[in-house]
Amino acid sequence: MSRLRKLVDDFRNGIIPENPLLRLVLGMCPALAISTAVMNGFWMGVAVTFVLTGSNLLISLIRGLIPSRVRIPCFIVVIATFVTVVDLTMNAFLPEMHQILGIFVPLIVVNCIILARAETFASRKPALNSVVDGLGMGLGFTLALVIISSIREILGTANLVVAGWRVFGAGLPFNPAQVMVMPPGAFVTLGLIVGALNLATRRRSRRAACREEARS
Amino acid sequence: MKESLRLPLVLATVCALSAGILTLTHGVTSELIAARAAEALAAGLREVLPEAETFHDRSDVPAIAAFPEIGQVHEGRRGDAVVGVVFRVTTAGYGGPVEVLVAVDATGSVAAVRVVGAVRETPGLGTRITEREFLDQFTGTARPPLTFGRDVQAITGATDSSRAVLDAVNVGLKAHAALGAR
Amino acid sequence: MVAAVITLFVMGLAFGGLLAVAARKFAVDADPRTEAVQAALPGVNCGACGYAGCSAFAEAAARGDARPDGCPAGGPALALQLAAILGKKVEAREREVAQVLCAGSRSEAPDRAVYSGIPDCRAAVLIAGGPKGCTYGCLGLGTCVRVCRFDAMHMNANDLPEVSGDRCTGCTACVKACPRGMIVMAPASRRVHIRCNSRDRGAVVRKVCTVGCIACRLCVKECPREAITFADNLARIDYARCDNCQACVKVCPMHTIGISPERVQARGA
Amino acid sequence: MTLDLVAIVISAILVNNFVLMRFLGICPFLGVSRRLSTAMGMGVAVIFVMTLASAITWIFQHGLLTPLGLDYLQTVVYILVIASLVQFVEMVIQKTSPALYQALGIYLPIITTNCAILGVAFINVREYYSFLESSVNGFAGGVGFTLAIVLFAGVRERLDVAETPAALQGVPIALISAGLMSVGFFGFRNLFHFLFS
Repeated sequence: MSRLRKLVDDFRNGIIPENPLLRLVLGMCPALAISTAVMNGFWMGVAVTFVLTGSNLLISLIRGLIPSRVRIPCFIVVIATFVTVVDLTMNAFLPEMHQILGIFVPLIVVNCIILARAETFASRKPALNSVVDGLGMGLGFTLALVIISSIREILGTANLVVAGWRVFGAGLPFNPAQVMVMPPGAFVTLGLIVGALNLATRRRSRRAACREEARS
Repeated sequence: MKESLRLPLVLATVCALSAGILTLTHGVTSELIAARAAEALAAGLREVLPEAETFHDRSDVPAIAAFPEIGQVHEGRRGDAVVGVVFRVTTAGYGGPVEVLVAVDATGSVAAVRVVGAVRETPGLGTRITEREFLDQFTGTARPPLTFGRDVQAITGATDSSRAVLDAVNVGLKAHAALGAR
Repeated sequence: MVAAVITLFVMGLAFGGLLAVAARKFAVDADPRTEAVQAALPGVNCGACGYAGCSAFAEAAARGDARPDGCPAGGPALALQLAAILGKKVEAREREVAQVLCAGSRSEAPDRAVYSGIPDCRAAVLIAGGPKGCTYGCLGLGTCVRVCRFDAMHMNANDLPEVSGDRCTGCTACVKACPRGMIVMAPASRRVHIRCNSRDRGAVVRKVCTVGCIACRLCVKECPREAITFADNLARIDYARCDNCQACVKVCPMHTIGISPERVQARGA
Repeated sequence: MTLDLVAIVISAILVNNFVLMRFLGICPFLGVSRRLSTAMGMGVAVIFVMTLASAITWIFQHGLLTPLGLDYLQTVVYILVIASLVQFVEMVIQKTSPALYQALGIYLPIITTNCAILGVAFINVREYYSFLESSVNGFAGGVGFTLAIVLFAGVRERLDVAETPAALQGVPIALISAGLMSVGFFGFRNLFHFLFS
């Protein structure tokens, strides 16, 4: 029973407590660059999740065979292979999205989250836990990306395009702030979201501390 | 000696495995990519030059060499009469390259213009160059060089993107004139 | 197909060989503890810890400059692991807690100027040594409170920082932040502290503060275990020797020597 | 010919700055910019590695990948080249001159996972740059990165002293100030029209 509990914990871990983007603040390069539209954020999240889960699985399977001195280059090649697979399949099935995401699809290979998880987690844990952790981390990353890109898209274009369907029809009444879809908007949005999350956890921990104070 | 032999071997095998997997994937996906691209092109050509029944690739015509922006040239025919020529032109937009299909009919005036492929202009402003409202202004224009104000209205707040399409149409018209003179 | 496999195989061989040869020819001996920490680290060199990569962070952690949970990429699991590696060394000594060695608030040691600038001690100190009469005393602008990440420090009623012993984790952030160097680390169980940081002569101290150490050395003579050392007009307690007997507290004419509250239990590290 | 190079240099440093405009190399940009000295060390090391990486990846691309038609192996080959190159250079510097290693060498491992290095290699390929243009682009990209990180380090040292709301301290306020800096760099936007048209 505890093994299942452990798996669930590993999975849940990546989504809120250790959300890679908003908590550990890793892997920001793609997050800032392509989060101008919610579909971009979604597909980038899916690509990262696939690479993360795949590489975690393979790395935890072959972790015994790799001598430590050449560990980093081997892991990097494994991750690069999965990234190229995603790059090719996306080019075949989603050519437009592939062109929009541009060089940020191959750049997933240097994404700090993937190598970090491969190193701290996959190379030390059994395969199943690694896969579950990869999924959790990937989902957390996708969630964060979707949140950021929808905020930027709504504020920047007064509309939200989900799979071709314009959610707000002719567009929201306000005049869109074009800066939100430009680089400065990306920095500020991510900064404010991380700040809001800090505020929430700080308030929760302070409330927990007061409760504990009241009890002792 | 054993240690410094094992390291390269391990790395080499991992690389070789990776090469194997990727070649397989590439094999599968490259056919798909080619098929999809051909399909998209055919659809684009039909949309831009509906009257033409068949299209013949004329991209290797020497006169085209003078226009580096032109990637492909397709001559549209109904029966054996030339109905018009479609140029696939790539120009520099605000957010990156913009690919435009410029169809010029037999009389030398623009039949239709479409923006193809992904557009990385500023969402909400630049992306409006794909809308018919902007593109249909070009239909019927003839004598290059076309300019904003006289022949066509640019999209407010997206001058770079609008200019990319304007340049593409001008290139198409000049190329057609050069081809016609042949 | 074959071309791809061969090229990458050869490249892997070349680079693997290059690294192997380089590893042997350029071997450099590093201190084992740094090596232990580095092995535990993700080795991703993402820079999120503020250091230039994992090896820099490992050296800093081994030296004790960086904190065990300083690596966000590894998350709490790694922090515990690092604390275990480093902790084993730190735990040997008793847990240390920060102590503020100044009792001169605005009422005891009045300001000689009005300061209206960046509300931060480090900034205030830059302007003619700060607004306070005593140039060694606490400026009361709360930098240490702000720097403390464990909410263990608060400004008390008369504007002096107070440390809550059970929350303080001994991370020394406040010690580094205080421009006056007035906060020291003392074992948690010690309760007697000379609350003064002034090197001025007694006459000068009397002019600027009513509870400052006037270098009369009565406490040094009084202490049964010679736990109090005296240097450049200031008495300092050697916490290793002091056994909280409070003999010095009774004899100090200026009541500079204070007793911190009893309620300090040792908190599980 | 030289006009193209000047255009590349200005574009890489000012108009399309790698960090503030193209979002390449954000992790070290935020991570290592707490103090001016570390930021400067990081910047110089990035310039050195970006120039070297641009040159060598160009050679691998035009000497190996394109002739054999293995363009799909770009990602794997580039990252393998960069990772091994950096690890090798780090070992050489660590052994030959510990002083230089203390100043610059410690930044080298962090550079392998820096998006800017791999990013510049891909940009060089997609823009069909020649060998000289690629190296210049790499060098200018490094200088742009250094300019951004050094300016940002100055800003962050001020931030430590300034009074920021508790929840925003650390990364959030750094991100927001980076956003404002990026607005500043927008001023160079039509530098090209001014200079070249």
